[in-house]
Amino acid sequence: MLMTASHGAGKILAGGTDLLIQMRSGRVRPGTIIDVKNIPEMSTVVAEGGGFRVGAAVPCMHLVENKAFSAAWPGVIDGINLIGSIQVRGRATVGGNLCNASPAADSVPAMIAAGAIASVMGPNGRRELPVEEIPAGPGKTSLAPGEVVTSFYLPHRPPRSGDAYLRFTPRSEMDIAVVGVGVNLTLDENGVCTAARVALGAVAARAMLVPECAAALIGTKVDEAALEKLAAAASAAAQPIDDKRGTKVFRIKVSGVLAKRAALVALRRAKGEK
Amino acid sequence: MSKQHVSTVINGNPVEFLCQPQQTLLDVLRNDLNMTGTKEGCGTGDCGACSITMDDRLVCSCLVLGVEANGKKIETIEGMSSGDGLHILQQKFLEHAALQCGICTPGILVAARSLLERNPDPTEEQVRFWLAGNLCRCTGYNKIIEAVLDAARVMRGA
Amino acid sequence: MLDEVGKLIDPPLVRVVFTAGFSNSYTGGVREFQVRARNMRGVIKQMDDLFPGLGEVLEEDTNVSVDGELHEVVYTQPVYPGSEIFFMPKLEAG
Amino acid sequence: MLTKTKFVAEDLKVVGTRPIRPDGVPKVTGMAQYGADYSLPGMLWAKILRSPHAHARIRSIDVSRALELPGVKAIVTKDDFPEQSFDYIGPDRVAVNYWHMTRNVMAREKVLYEGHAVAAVAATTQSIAEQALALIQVDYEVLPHVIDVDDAMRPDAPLLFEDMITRGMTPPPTKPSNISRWAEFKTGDVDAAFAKADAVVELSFKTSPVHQGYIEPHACLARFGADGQCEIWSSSQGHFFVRAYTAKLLGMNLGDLVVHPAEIGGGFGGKTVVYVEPVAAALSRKTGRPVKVAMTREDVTRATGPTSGSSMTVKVGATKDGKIVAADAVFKLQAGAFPGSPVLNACMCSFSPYEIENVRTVGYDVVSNRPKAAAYRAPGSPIAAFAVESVLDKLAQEIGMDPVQFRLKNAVKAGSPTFWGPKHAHDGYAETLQALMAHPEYQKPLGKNQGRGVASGFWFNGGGESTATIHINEDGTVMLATGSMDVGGSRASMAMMAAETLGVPYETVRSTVADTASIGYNHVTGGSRVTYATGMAVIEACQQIIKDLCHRAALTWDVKDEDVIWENGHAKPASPEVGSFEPLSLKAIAAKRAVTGGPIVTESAVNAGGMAPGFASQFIDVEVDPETGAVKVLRAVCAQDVGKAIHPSYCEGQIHGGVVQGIGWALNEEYVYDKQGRLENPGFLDYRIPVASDLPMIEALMVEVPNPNHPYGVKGVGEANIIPVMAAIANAIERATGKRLTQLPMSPPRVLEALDA
Repeated sequence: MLMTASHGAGKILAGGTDLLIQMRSGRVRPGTIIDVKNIPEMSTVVAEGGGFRVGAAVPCMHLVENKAFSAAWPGVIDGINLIGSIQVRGRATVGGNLCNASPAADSVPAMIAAGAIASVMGPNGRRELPVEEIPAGPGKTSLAPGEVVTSFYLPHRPPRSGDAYLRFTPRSEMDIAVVGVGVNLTLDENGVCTAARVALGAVAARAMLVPECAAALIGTKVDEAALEKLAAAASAAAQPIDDKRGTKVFRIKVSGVLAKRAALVALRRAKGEK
Repeated sequence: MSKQHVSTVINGNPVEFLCQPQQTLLDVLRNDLNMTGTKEGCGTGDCGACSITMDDRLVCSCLVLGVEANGKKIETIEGMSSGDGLHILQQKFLEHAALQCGICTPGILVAARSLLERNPDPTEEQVRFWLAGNLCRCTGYNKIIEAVLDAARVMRGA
Repeated sequence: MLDEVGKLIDPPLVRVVFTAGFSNSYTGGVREFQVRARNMRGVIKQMDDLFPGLGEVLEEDTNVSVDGELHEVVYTQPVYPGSEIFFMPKLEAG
Repeated sequence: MLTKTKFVAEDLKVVGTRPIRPDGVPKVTGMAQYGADYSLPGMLWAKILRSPHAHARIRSIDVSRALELPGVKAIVTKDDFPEQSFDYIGPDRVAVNYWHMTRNVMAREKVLYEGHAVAAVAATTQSIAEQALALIQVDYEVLPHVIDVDDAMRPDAPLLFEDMITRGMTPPPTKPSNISRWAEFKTGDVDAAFAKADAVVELSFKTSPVHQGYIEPHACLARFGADGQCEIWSSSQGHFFVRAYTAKLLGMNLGDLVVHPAEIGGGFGGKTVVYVEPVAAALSRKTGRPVKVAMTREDVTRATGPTSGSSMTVKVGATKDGKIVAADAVFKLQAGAFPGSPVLNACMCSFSPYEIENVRTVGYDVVSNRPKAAAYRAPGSPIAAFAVESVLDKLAQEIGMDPVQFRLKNAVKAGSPTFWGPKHAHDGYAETLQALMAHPEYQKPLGKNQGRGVASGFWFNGGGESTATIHINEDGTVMLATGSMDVGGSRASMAMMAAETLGVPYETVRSTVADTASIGYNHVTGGSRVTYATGMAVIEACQQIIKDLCHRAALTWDVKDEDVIWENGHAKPASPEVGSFEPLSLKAIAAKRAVTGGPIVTESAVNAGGMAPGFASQFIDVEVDPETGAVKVLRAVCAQDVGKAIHPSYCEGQIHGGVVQGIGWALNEEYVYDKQGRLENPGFLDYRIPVASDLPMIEALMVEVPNPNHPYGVKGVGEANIIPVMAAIANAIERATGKRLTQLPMSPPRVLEALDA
């Protein structure tokens, strides 16, 4: 209601680690700032139907320190743990990371790979949609005016499942992804991949689910041949630009390299190896 | 915009202030409360010189609005040494010459204390990754890492 | 200067050298000179007599090395028989 | 003059130990005040309006609407600064030109880089000042711009100064250009010598400009009184040059301006320039109220002087037994908006570690639409060394010699000639190479995709004018003050040298930095000169105090002055014949100061000479990820001749800091400009300086070859350490991958491109 009342000049304040930088540079001049950190649904992590209901305004460090969630979704935690620095992660939230809609957001590829479903409240009630449908381009989301992402639902994990997120950055920390890859896969008892989701970040106008990458893994034992096909599919799917952080050629190649490496980490985790 | 009233606790002392809604907590600390120990290096959360803890959570005060401090417990560098003596970390930073110009030191000390509260026995790599958010241009980090590890040893009584 | 028996003896002969670039602009390309002086003041005065105005440049714009030891230009800096007095662009740094 | 005391290392009690610095507690408790930490009642806030264009003529500036905004108290533009005459004052290589300087502080006819200051507003609050900036209308005539040094030298390049004729060429060129200066240093016959070489390597290099990266943005507070007297609190690398430049730009007598040294949050050469002080003073003069100016990080990256970007070609020839016979180099350095890159330093330092008969180095100082270049740690030498040390590495490979042995065979020593000036008078280079070879890791083989690179560097180290004052307190404690701004612990080293010379405990010496009204002139803190030159002033002051103390003891004992000597903190009879008097401590003499003549004080000044150069040699191990081009530094072993380490911890700290700055310069730091010449990465996020998790522990090897011209053997330490780093990493990458990179930074996209080529 507050959002609609502010006629589009309203801005949601969760962690604020992107919003305050944009306000300081004058890129954004909000009429009203709406602090959502005290709304229960948005600020808690609860088990629900075998999966997890994660509040959109839960600070990253809160999630990283949640033992159950970290055990279930190590890949999502990989992504969250690369946002900014310890200080930034003390404030930044997964909801903010998604709705700021930077193509290079670190938690988004892992959340997409995990198959997370976003719950959105707006003037005409609540609706659910997969996370990958929310980013619409650099700084733009598909949300209607007045709509707010309140929480995410991460589904139950079948046995022998593993997820992972890797990114390329020139520095080991305090950096923005030049390339980001999230992989989530499930194996059957013979080690054959029965389900997979692969998402790329920072190599297109928005983070994206890449079905061709999943197809390269499903039905295989995620062997060298499958990994080569996965790498080729990732490089093919990438439509990067040259910008101050990386070149097109570099992003296309490294998308493939990281897809392979992330798949191997997810594979190890699916097999229960550390 | 009219100022908002905020009541908070800073370094154990109840503090009330008025601030503009868009005013950052860093700006309030330095320019309204004259607590200039917390430094501004960038204003965009990229250097860590303005690190404080809010409800024991390590954050950049340049990325927190003054109004968000309402009802919170803030700890800054000025609160790190109790009346009679320096905190072990402050003492070790001096002993190891872990600072040269010292502009990054307040932020790093607050961050290091926050680390040791969570992990009393960190490895070198854990210290390096925890402090990755605090930029230093003078020391090359060597002596900072050594001082934090040494302080951790003493605090563990090892 | 008086020797032990009080006889005025000539100041020692010293070698004055400039860098190629410096000599092109100030001493008509000649890089080496022989002058008689007891200290830097004497050297500068002799060179200024040969090239009027050069003294000011030597005092303001150069460092000098006496037998390889680098110095600021100070009048009282002693020079010794056969010393190599090398004037060069002032060494400054950030 | 300084009486030369031959120091003997063994009997030093304080020098060489690691005491806690006297100014440490305020810095670890947040009490220390830096440039932005000062405030005064009635203070106004100032913001600076900066040009959005890289190159434009200013037709007009309309401040009327901004002045009407409630809370705005004054606005200054170029009209508030007197015109300056156009001449180069002072030494050729670092001449100051006030005509340029006033334009760099506040644009006059043209803006010459994005971020160039055009106007400044003083208002009662920061937000009002900010809003006022948006109300100032500047009518720009946008001009084509040029940034890269090679582009700026093209005949059709847009000219920053329509009348600039290259200096240093005889005969001078007829056509104006962006080349402000040409210089050549040569010895022997280079072209003939190449014929005698068995192996010749010639490579071209390009390096990006890089910023000093100090964490504290420039800031100051100025208070101009109605009586024309002004005080400034500013963080800089020398409050005396701040006073000199500010007074000149405002047309004031030096005596009317007092500059107080705030603590400085890093400088590395970048704070030897005035940006905000003249603006704050001009606004304070106009409003009669204190004015604070503080730059943002974006201002610092966009509008303050980095060191030059460069384009270089180096050609070296050697015989197969490893003797370098010929060296020829061209260095083209970006000066930025106004003339004054460190190109002469680059030309002189390039081959200085090596004894070569035939050498020619040519330098070009080239202006371009970027902030005026400022000093950055041994300015010019690291740029030249990246090229020279890479070529020497390739040459050593071609004649099949170990890179350290190859350098050792040509290493200069005391007596070796230089190609730019007098012969060397000091050893120290070979010793740094021997330290590397003695290191246990040097011979150890490395793994897959790993490589070890070797490189060396030379730096002059500075001397110059310094002043120190000492007064003995009534209780015998010592008040020591110098005029040298202390960035990295020099208050500690000064106190140590004083305590050693006076023979008193270190804790009884209080060491401070005095403002410009309280002490004689001090040259800038830079050029690795403070411990050397200001140290000499401190020691001379101590010797004068000792003479006074002996005189007072002589009075007390009714003996002649020369019958009294000073030994570990006490006046003693020179010999038994003088008398069997109890030695008098400093404390005892101080207690009787009134009857023996009054307060015990002295001020002594030096124009220090006899400084020895700084040599550094390093080997760096890296691992290259073949699939992403990422370079990880595994080990950095850095030997440097420190003469005699007064405070070893701070010497090590200088080496650690310089090497890590070099690693950032080598791998990640660069400016990214868009088509309009606007900076795309003005903050600490995308201008990537190394973070703690990027680095191993740096190993500093302090090689001590004492300098006989200094009572404690001191040599400058601050700068030589950054010089070899970029070349050492380039050489390591070549050993790891077989690819020779010749462009800085060696970022992952560039390494990957080379790997896939």
